[in-house]
Amino acid sequence: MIDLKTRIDRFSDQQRMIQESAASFFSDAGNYKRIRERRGIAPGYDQSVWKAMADLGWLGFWLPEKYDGMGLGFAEASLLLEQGGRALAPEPLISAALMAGGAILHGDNEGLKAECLPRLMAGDWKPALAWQEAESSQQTESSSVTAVAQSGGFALTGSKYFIPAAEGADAFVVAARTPSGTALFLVDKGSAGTVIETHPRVDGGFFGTLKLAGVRVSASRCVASPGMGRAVLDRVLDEGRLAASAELLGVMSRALEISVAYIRQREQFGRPIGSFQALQHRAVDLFILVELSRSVLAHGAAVFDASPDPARRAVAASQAKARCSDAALKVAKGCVQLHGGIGYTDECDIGLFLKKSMVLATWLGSAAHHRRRYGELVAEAV
Amino acid sequence: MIDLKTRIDRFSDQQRMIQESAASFFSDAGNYKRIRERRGIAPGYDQSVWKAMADLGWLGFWLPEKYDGMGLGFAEASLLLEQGGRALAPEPLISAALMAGGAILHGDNEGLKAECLPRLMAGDWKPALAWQEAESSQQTESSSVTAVAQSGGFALTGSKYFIPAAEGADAFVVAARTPSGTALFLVDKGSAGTVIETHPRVDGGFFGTLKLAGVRVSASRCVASPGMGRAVLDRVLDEGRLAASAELLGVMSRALEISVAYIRQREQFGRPIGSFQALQHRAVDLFILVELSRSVLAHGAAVFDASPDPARRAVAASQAKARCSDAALKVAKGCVQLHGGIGYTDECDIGLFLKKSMVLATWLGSAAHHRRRYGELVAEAV
Amino acid sequence: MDEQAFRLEVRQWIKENFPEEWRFPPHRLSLRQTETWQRKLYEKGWSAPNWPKEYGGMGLTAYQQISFQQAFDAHGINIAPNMAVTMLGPLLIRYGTEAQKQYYLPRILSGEIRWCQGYSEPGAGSDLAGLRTSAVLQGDHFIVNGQKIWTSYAHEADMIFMLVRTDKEAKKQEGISFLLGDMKAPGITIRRIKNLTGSSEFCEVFFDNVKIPKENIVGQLNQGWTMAKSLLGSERITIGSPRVAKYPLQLLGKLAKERGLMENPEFRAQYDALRLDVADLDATFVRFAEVLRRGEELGPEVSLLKIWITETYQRVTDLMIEITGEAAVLDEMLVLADGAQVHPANHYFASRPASIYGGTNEIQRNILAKAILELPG
Amino acid sequence: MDEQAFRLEVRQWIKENFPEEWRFPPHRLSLRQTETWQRKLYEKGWSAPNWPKEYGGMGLTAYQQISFQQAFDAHGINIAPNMAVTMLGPLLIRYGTEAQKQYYLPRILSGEIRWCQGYSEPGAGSDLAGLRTSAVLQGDHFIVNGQKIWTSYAHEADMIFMLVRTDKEAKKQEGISFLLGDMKAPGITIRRIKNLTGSSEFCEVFFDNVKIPKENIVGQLNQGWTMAKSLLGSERITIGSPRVAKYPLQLLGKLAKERGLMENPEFRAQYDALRLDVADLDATFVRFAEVLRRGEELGPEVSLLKIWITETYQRVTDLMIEITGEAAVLDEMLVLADGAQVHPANHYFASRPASIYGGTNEIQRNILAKAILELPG
Repeated sequence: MIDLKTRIDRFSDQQRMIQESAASFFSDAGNYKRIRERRGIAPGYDQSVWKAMADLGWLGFWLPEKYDGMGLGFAEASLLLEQGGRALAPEPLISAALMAGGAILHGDNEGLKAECLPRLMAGDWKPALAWQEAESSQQTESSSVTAVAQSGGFALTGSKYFIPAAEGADAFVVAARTPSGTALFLVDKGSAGTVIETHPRVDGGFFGTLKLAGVRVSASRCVASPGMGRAVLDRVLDEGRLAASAELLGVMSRALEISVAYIRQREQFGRPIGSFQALQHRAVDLFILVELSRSVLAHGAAVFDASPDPARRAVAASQAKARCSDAALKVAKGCVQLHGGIGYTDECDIGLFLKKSMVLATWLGSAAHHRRRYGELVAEAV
Repeated sequence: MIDLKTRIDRFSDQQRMIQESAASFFSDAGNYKRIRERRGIAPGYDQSVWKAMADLGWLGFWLPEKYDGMGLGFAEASLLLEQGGRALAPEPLISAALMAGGAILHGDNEGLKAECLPRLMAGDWKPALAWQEAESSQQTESSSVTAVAQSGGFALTGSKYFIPAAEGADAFVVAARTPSGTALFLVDKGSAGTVIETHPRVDGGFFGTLKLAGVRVSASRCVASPGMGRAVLDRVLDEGRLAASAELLGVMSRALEISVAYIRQREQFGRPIGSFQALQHRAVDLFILVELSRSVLAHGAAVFDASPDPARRAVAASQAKARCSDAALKVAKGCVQLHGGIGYTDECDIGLFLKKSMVLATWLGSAAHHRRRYGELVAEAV
Repeated sequence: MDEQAFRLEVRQWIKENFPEEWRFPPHRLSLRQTETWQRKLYEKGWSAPNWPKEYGGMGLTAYQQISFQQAFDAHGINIAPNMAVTMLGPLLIRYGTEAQKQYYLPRILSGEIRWCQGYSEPGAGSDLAGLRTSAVLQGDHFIVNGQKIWTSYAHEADMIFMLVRTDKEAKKQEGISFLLGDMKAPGITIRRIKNLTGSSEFCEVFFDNVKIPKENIVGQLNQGWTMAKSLLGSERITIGSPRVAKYPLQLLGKLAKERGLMENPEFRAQYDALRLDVADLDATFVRFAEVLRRGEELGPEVSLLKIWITETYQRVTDLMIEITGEAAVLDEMLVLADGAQVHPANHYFASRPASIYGGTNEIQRNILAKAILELPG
Repeated sequence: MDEQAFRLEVRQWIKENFPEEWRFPPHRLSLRQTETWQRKLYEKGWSAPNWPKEYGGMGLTAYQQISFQQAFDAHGINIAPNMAVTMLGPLLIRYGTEAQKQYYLPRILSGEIRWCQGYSEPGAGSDLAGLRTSAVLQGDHFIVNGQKIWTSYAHEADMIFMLVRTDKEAKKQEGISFLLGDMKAPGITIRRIKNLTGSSEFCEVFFDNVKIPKENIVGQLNQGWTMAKSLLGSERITIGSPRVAKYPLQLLGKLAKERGLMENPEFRAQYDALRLDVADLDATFVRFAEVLRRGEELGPEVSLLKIWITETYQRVTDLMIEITGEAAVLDEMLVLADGAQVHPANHYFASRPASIYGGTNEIQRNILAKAILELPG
């Protein structure tokens, strides 16, 4: 199978380098055997791989150089994330580093930035972002979780759901409602009044629920001041959506490669099944979805790199997440079908891709959600 | 192509007879050349064919024997109508006879029944049903067309749209709002205060608009008394939907036959294009839609023949119309594609099937409308 | 008894007899797991709705079988189909010796002998006629060597009905026979295959010089393919049964109701379309089942049921995943208000191979194209 | 000039110069019909956005071409594409002799010579290389005999660029040449073909001993297939241009707005999905157009644009028909509030052959399967 990316797209030297080093890193980290073995085991990823990523500076791929980060543009970062997707890497680069870390970066607490960001980059400390208050909701104005002012700080009460990498997190960036609007707070793991429940996911990872019962947070642990939280959340969520789209692209493109290779060699009726026109056309339809996803991601990265304007980024993020979520599920399902019976067995790698696609496609808003959001955001040309 | 109807279904002697005589009648009436030649010429169908149908007693296929009708069950009638669909026959068997005539039959004016039904059956007089008040609306409680009581009668005002075979109709059965609910009135063609506009349709037929400006109708021309009109309309509309489904089945099954025959003989790359798996599978998908339609129609006819219960009939009519409308459009479009470039030319018959499908699929409620209606009518088993 | 009364009786009896804790189960239950219930059905005379009365079946018409089955579905009964009832029984009735009928049919009904099916092989999936498991007649026994795959519940079965190659020289289809083997026979090894839902209904079965008595052949030597085809017909009508999609559709409805989606026009458009897809399949199923009731055989046309229902089933689980949001990717049961348990992801996974088993849907479309549309090869 | 300023200039200029009565026309307008406008474009230097500046083109980048085109679409300009600009020009620039470039390129730009394209034949549609129209060199002329079909606007054209068979003995692809012929030459007969919309853009062109001067060959004798393929590439990127679906999408939006459907969630789900299908194609188109801008050729991968946009286009017109209700089956213009006219049925019809022209979508999928996915034959 010819890679259209190498066939028609052109990359800078830096981009090629990032791509190659990521590909080789993930292949060194172990093949799908590693993924298989870690399934269902807390925290849902390899601490050693995380550390190795830190050594390469990747945990700060999104951080500006003034914080010693790599300060990659999204065009470059998405190449890195795509490789992670191809490898089905479970490490929480997006949720912990880009999103939870990003919330600290884009907040207004310089003290916390100085304290947390270097530790995060070093791989010694991991935050998780606890923002979601209801299933299928992408609402960033906190409502059910409240922060009530108390002497020198706040008391947080309520529950946050679907937190990736909650197991293994050292602290939570929690969004909560104050009378002046949403604020973000840093709540350390094990703080009095917190309970963490973890729920196993089909891909072998976990979602956490964080329950807060009057949890005391001092004012100095306020990541983003009241009223500012929503904008910070919107920013990191849209960045997360674009990043998740890049991972999805990696997942689907690798799934298709594996499947095309399979139908080239699997024989029935005395010939490779990939010689049957019906399977060829099915594979082509999946290929088209992969390439649309690649295009939309490139477009999204260009928009993000051109401007921090939240309105333009929201459109680009929804466009990318809508296509990549939809395409990844269709591609993964189609690939299972291309594999025939063996595709339904746990022994066959293709199922890992389906499960990963489901998780990423659903997380941060489904395709349907983002089509709706795009529809609301973009005035018709009519 | 093997006909699944003859392969797995079984028919009574009477059913076989009806089927065969209808097939031979429509083939005698002229092939698609006749359809082609009548396109765009008022009234949109052949008066001579209509007369010939009358001679066979078909105009009363739906009329009970006490009115000298054939009194066919829907299981039988749908076989007749299916043949009409296969022939793309434009004669208004459904709209004029079954529906407008049926409105008179199911109304409460015995005088009108005695006066009109024999003339209708004889082919000497044709009514049209004027009930629809807005595009895409299947509302049977009249609202914008009103009947105001006047000495010894009513004055009708308002407009009715999308009346099939309005050209050529001798009278209109008009639904209008009275203070006691919807009533039906018989308005003769050319009555003072009426204007008929005709609009050409893509299939070469016409839809009429009937404009009424204080049209005087005597009480003796009231087809269904105030308050009764809606139930009569609902009945004939659901009968019309089932009947239109039968026609749609005929249209799509013949379109598929023609197309399968075409791809068997058309050669490209030195072999019949019907030997390519992609086209085979496309044809199979259309075949499945045809057979689903046939099943749902048989089911609907059985429901109608078992009971006059409007609630059960409404469900069966919507189920049939939803499937047959959707299937016919998909089949006709797919058949155009199977024909390649030639399918887009006016010279090729397949386009006639697409156009007929569009008209029948849209008339009396689209697939989407009837899926919605079915959803509202049938309580979930949950 | 009129149909309405019978329907009510069935519902009532199920309600009184089916163990409450098995309703809407997280995974499909096996026949072994539900032995007490199978026994009750047997004692009631309800083991084999599709068999003629003379063989202890209920002799129901097609319509009646469907409405009978609906009562089970509606009650949240989800038990693996008894393939000995749906497939082996009708085949024995038609092709079996008197002795085979006398011995096996009552034991199928009573559940005394549980069966599994040995058709597919690693190299013979869609190309079933390419099977290579061999049976060589030596004295009074066939000696069987080879491997079967996708054998559901082999680990719970007493016997296997299977296709074997008895003539290696003949053309693919002409050297195949149909045997009944004892699963406890020496030389049989079973390996369970874990699937995407984490359960292991499927097995691989290995045969290493396994002896099967020669009287355990059904039909004539080397004539197994004809029967296999007829059996595939029955299998396709089983796989094509509307219930395949009805059960998940019902769960979809429950999930949607809890999520307040019944008034959401976007959801309703999809949901009602699916309900009609299933209802229309019902109407189609009736036409096909009528053929069987008339005592005739179904031909290649049955493939259309299989295609339609399996693809509908997949659309149902697609929508189920979509409306369940993040909870859809949890490997956990969702407990609904009425106590029913749903694992949306597992339904989603389980629907995937539906378009593969019993001949992939591509194969089914090839069959229809050639045998019904008579398109050239 | 920066892009934003240029965009504004374009919009302004179109607004001031495009005849109001031609906006959102009932049928696509032809180049001849819009001659005055073509002239204005030429004088402005805007005839050929895709050509290099040295040949009188605008030398726009891919991004710029798209945004340039958008301004036209948004204004409701619907004119048949100038295939001499999109296809012939780039081919002449690459393969033409100096004399051909000097003579034809300026005349393409100015519109002095209008062109049609002679590729397909009744027996050579998808199998284009099977073409049989022959050209035999006799002295200074080729003598052409045969028939072309689907030649758009042949009746309005001054010249034709065409593929002919110049070696009957060679393998299919190796005996084809590329000629430029005069449509007024003796021996040419044109028959217009009415299509489902009732209009007759397409023609059949019959050649009966038609003389074409031998210097009118482009490229080498019998080397036409290479160029044809490259041309097919350009054709596919033209057919794959997002505007194919954008214009009807815009009309769909107008219709929906008038029908109050913008707040209808069921409609919106479909409409927004279509908008994204087009937006994502935009993003994909940019990647492909970049290749051309780099001066490289597009290969078989361009088929994906063609498949996606034509099938999106059909989904747009499907929805257009659905929301227009009974009015959708009238053979009449609907006049919208802003004066735009729409004939939904004709858009529906016109979208059907989109998946056929320029190689059916089945052929495009075969190409991708073999050339890109490298699946076996």
